[in-house]
Amino acid sequence: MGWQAVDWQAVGVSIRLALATTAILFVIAIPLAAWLAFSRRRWTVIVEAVVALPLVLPPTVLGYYVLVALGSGSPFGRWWRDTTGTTLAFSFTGLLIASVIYSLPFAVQPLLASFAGVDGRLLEASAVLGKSWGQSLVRVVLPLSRAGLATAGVLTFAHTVGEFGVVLMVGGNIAGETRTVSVSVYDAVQSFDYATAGLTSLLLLVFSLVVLSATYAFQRRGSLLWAPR
Amino acid sequence: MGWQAVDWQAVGVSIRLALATTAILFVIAIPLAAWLAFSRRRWTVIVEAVVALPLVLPPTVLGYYVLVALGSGSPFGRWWRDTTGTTLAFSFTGLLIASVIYSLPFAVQPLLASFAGVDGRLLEASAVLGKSWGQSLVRVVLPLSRAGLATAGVLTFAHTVGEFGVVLMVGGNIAGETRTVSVSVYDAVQSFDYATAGLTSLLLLVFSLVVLSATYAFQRRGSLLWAPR
Amino acid sequence: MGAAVSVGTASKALRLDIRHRRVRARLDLDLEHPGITVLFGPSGAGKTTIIRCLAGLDRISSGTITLGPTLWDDGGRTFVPARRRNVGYLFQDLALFPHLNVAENVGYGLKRMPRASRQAIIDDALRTAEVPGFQERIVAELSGGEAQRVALARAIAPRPDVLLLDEPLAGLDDPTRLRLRSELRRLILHAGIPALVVTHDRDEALALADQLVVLIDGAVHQTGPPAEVFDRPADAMVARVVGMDTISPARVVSVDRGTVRLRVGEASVVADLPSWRRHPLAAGEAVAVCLRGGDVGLRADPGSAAPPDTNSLPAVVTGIIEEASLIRVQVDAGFPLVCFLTRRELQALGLTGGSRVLVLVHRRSVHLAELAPQ
Amino acid sequence: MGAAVSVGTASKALRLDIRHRRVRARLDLDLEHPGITVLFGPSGAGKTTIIRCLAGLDRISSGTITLGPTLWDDGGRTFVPARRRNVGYLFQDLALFPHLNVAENVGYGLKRMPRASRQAIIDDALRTAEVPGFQERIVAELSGGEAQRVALARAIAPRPDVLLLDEPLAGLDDPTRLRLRSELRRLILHAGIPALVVTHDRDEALALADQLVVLIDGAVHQTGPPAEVFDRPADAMVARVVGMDTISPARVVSVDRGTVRLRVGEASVVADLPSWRRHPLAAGEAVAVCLRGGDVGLRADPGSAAPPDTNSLPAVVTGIIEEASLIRVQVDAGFPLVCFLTRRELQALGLTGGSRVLVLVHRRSVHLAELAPQ
Amino acid sequence: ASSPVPAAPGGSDSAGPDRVVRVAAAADLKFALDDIIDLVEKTNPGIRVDATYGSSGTFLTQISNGAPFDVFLSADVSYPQQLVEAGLAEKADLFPYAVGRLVLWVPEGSALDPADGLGILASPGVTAVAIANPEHAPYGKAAVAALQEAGQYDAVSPKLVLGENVAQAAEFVSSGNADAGIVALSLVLSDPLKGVGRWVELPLASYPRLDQGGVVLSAAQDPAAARTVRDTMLGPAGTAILTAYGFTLPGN
Ligand SMILES: Nc1ncnc2c1ncn2[C@@H]1O[C@H](COP(=O)(O)OP(=O)(O)OP(=O)(O)O)[C@@H](O)[C@H]1O
Ligand SMILES: Nc1ncnc2c1ncn2[C@@H]1O[C@H](COP(=O)(O)OP(=O)(O)OP(=O)(O)O)[C@@H](O)[C@H]1O
Ligand SMILES: [Mg+2]
Ligand SMILES: [Mg+2]
Repeated sequence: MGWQAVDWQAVGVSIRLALATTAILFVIAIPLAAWLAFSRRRWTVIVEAVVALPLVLPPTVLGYYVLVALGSGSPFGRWWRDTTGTTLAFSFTGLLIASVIYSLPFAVQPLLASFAGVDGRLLEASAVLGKSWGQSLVRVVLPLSRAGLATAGVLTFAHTVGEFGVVLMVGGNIAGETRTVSVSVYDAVQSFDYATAGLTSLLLLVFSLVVLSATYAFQRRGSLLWAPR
Repeated sequence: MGWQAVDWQAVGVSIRLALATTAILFVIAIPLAAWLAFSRRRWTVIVEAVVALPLVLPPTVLGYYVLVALGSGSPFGRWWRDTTGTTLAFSFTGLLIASVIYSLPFAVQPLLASFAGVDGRLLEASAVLGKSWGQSLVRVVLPLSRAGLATAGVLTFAHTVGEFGVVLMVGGNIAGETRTVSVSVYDAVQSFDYATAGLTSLLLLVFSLVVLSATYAFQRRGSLLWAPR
Repeated sequence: MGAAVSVGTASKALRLDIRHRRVRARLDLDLEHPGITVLFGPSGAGKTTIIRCLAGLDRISSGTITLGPTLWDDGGRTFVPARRRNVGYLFQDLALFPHLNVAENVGYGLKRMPRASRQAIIDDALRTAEVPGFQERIVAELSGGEAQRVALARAIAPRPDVLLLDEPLAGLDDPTRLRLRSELRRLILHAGIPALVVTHDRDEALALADQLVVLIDGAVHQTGPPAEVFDRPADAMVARVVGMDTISPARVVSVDRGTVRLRVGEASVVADLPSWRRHPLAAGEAVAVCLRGGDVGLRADPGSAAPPDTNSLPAVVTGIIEEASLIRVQVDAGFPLVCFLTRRELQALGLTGGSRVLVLVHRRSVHLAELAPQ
Repeated sequence: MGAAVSVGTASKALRLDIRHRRVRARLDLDLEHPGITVLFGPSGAGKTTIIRCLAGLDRISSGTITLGPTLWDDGGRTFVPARRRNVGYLFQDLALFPHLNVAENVGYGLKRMPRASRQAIIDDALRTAEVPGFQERIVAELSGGEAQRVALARAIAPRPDVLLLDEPLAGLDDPTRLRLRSELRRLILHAGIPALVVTHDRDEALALADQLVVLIDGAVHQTGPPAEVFDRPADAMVARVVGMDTISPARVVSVDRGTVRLRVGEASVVADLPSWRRHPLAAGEAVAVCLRGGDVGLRADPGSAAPPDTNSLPAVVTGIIEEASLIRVQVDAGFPLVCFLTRRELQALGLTGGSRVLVLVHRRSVHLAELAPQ
Repeated sequence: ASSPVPAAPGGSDSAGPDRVVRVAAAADLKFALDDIIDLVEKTNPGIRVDATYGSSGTFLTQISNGAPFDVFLSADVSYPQQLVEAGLAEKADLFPYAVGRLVLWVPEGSALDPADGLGILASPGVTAVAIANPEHAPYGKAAVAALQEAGQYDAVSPKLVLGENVAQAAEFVSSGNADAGIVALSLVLSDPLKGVGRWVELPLASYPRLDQGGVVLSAAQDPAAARTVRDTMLGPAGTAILTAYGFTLPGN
């Protein structure tokens, strides 16, 4: 067994999926986390807890519910089918929806912790200088939350790469479309092909090591500039 | 099907496992994250990346490697069996080891982001006042990182409750010992017993909602005291 | 001004009448006529609290803040947020953005504009604040004083409707402060931006203010032109904060043809009858006698005759304290009394602790204030 | 003292000879004899940099810091960490712990001890810093000045071997500062803790210092008792920071029997020959003439005769600035010159801008300093 | 080697039996085995059977690494054989117990008629066909073989969606996401799925025999009790239950 046994197509799907999930989650999670961090309304606590819920459901179970929600049995699934003529389940789009739901807490939680740590006086300074909420978020909170952004990105990306319970359930393991590298490693293990499983895992490890090191190095370099002396 | 169909024994195992994992991970992750946050050595970047690795491996694959490492085939597994007379794999202890490895990044990452946000001058003040590294950690860094501690605790706890890939592989789904509630929900789904799966999931959701809300409420109340005005 | 559009009247007065925390104050700022109002008071008086409310950083508990006809805050439902008030604010603890360099900090509040004019405004503001050439510097690497000046530049750059400066010159060294003090006044007047400056430094208050508001323990004790407030503090507490060097309780003995005779401690002192008091003085009334150290003269020869209209009190020197620009001499003249001498004078008098001297105070230099705030 | 145990010698001197950032300075502190050394210099001089190195918060680039025989830092491998140096440090930006209340902040540096004595020490420190009764207050709710005093209390409470105070009284209002200044000196001396106090305030430097170190642009320009430094600044830059009110370049015309004749601008001035100069003066040499405003007298009558040994220079008044405790009069006497008057004197002279006056300066009040640092 | 078993949990009734048999069983046995266990426990008071259902491949891995099971009922007879070769079980303890059967299954409301055979899968209205993953699931391999036998594989393979196991393939159909599935007869006969769809069995000859075999492991704590379970399953009452749930007996 050698490198040709590695399912490169699945590697490609995984990377596409992880990148897309991370990108979408940044768009969703940043405003959500900012609202949770800075709003004083009491029921933010409830929302925070709801956001954390995908964590406690076993992936297969979550996957099952997503599958049912996307399926022709659900109003949403029927509507989608009638409008687009395609099914969401067993498609890359469906997988993406599931991944976004599943990884939401991994993006929101670190951002929340990080945003909450930004010195409130800097937000006051920004407000007095005429900046709206959103402008302050972009120009003050985000740059000062680089550690949190890096953590959120890394957790989301890595978690999406490693996820296979939901993917298996919603994706249907279709080569080139919904077979991710984690599913292919799982399949290899299931068929006792430990050599390929090991090799692919190694590949995942090295790849992640490079991505993570780069992310952290970037984040660290930046932070040194205003690090406590 | 009703409440009697819920596998209460598995619920108990899950809660014990999640509590033990969270407790152990706090002990491991706090010093580790502190070292990563405050050390200036270059290779902390590598360590950071290594810590994040359990994320990118599919749980079943990770579970497989842990199983092989703990199992009767490995030197460590044999040594353990010869010394203690028990096997690590397929026992609660083995499950705990696997959970700790698997959830390590969920504890370390939020702590790291949170610690890095603590004002360095406060650490200087603590040092000048004669406190050692560890004392500063306990008396300054931790109290100022409540948001990060809560996030780490919540992510670890919830993730351990929801995890099932590693648990299934390392634990072997033995009732009362290694069958967790997530595995039992998985079993219910696999046997098309959607009523029980739904009921148990609901239970998980409600329980988590309560725990999470309480955690966040606690954290929020505390933080208001020194919140930016 | 965003939501705060004036309707019907051209007069632009910023009026504040609030209760918040320890503060219960009323204050008017005329934004039509640029000028500097100094909010002067001791530490903990509530100065920062007041300008935070003005800037929209704190919501008041009750009362109103209005700009012309526009209600900014009524402690209830109405609240114009900070970003719509177009005020320039200098934070007491600066609050510079640590992730931006100096130029980016100063340019932060500027609206969209071409790069070149933006650059020009930033350079201008930095030059005005006497930190030219600091554009590319990192905030963490500024010294305390440099950071202060950068924060000042940041507040000024967007040309706000009103400047709120919280201790703008604290933390600067003397020559820089001296230079910036007149520079700041010139700059504010030149820019035509009305300013409310918080300070606890007397020289600063005097040098900067067109109008002085004395705040003590959350309450406004006196308002007026700085010279008037410093010369004629309304009560003993104001006298203390404006630096009357001697403040002693006294009792009116008699009122007579434009003068007042008082008993101060063991001594008898005559003062001009103050024409500007709210109510006439009556014998037996308790007042505070206030003297400025620079208005008190000393004679080494206790027997010599006093000039006309001048109190002459025999006294003993109890302390001589050398300060940078003058000498502070403490004497006991029946009550404790402080006198300032130049070195020149001290040398001529040849005083030491225990020397017997004659204290000379002109009647018009004896200021009478209320013992307690009215 | 932890790792820093003295061996062999009883002398406990803290010696610093470093290069770090802009600073290249050498400084000795005798920790055997408690007393206050003031590190005095303008903003950005490097004062904070020096005491950070002393406290172990920054590592020096090269040089050495030693306590007696123990090396604290050599810019290389040796480095005694901050927590083992047993210094008390007041941060310029305070760095109070936001999650602890005032009492917990002040008690933070205390070693294990019974609750009651701990409480007593905290109460004591707070009383000393003039914030008694603040024990339960939350740090975020302190005013600027209150926070400063709490930080001071925190530095003092553990009774360190040496106190390093970065601008301990900046940000306080005048009366409080005045009170705390003498209180601080008394307290430091009473506690027997040697202290290095950083300040840019002249009065503070004078009032606090036993020994004054003038730091400008990273270099030590002069060291000595404060009165000496203030009276006899070594060079023009020191003269400026110690507040010589007039500093003018001059050229020596002749040296003669204990006096020096100088050409200053358009005027001719005679000075006592300074005995303490490092090298004799020669004709043609360039020096700086320094005068203190309080040593300069004015006569309204330009024709009157001058007292003996006194320069008398005809001049024109160019400006009159009223400050809180005195009047600053600027004149042109062939070179620009500043004179301080009390109100009393100003009134007697009846000066206005453009008045012709006679400036009187005793020969011994004309201080000669180097033009550039040696 | 005898591997000590972790202490057995107390169970719900503390005065209960102390002879526990742990059975690792293929997921498709779930419904049949539950009935057989009732039978075992009723006829042999003192014996309790703990069944764990899952993927046979996973069980093989786990047992190879010391999992404390007494009996392994695999979906594929080759797995127990591997355990014998690895010395974890005696050849004599190996037993076939059933042959799995494959059905073509469509949801209840579907316009397709399974009676028309695998050819219906090629029709354009069908977009997703669920089978178990042929890489490692025996039912998946069989389904592919059946498709090839019917000459439909090339037409259908782009529409295939793969379940982790045959139960997940059935889920794809029952949740309405797949239009049809090739799944185990035992599943479509089970209580929860009985009315969910219409099915027709595929000819046994059209795919390789799904021989399901089991083994009593050498490490079994109570080999006698373990063999009791095996014997009950292979006895007349046991085989009747298996047949009712759609398994063909190995002899046939
Ligand atoms: N957030 C707060 N909550 C409650 N009390 C506060 C808060 N902030 C300040 N205070 C108290 O209100 C009083 C006024 O505080 P403020 O900061 O306005 O004083 P200040 O006049 O600015 O003093 P300084 O010159 O020392 O800065 C002080 O006694 C202070 O302790
Ligand atoms: N971390 C740093 N890196 C590089 N330069 C710095 C750093 N911190 C300060 N400086 C520079 O070193 C010089 C001395 O700074 P320092 O803070 O010691 O001044 P200071 O004498 O304490 O002034 P101030 O009275 O304004 O606080 C300044 O020019 C400052 O810009
Ligand atoms: Mg204030
Ligand atoms: Mg400094």
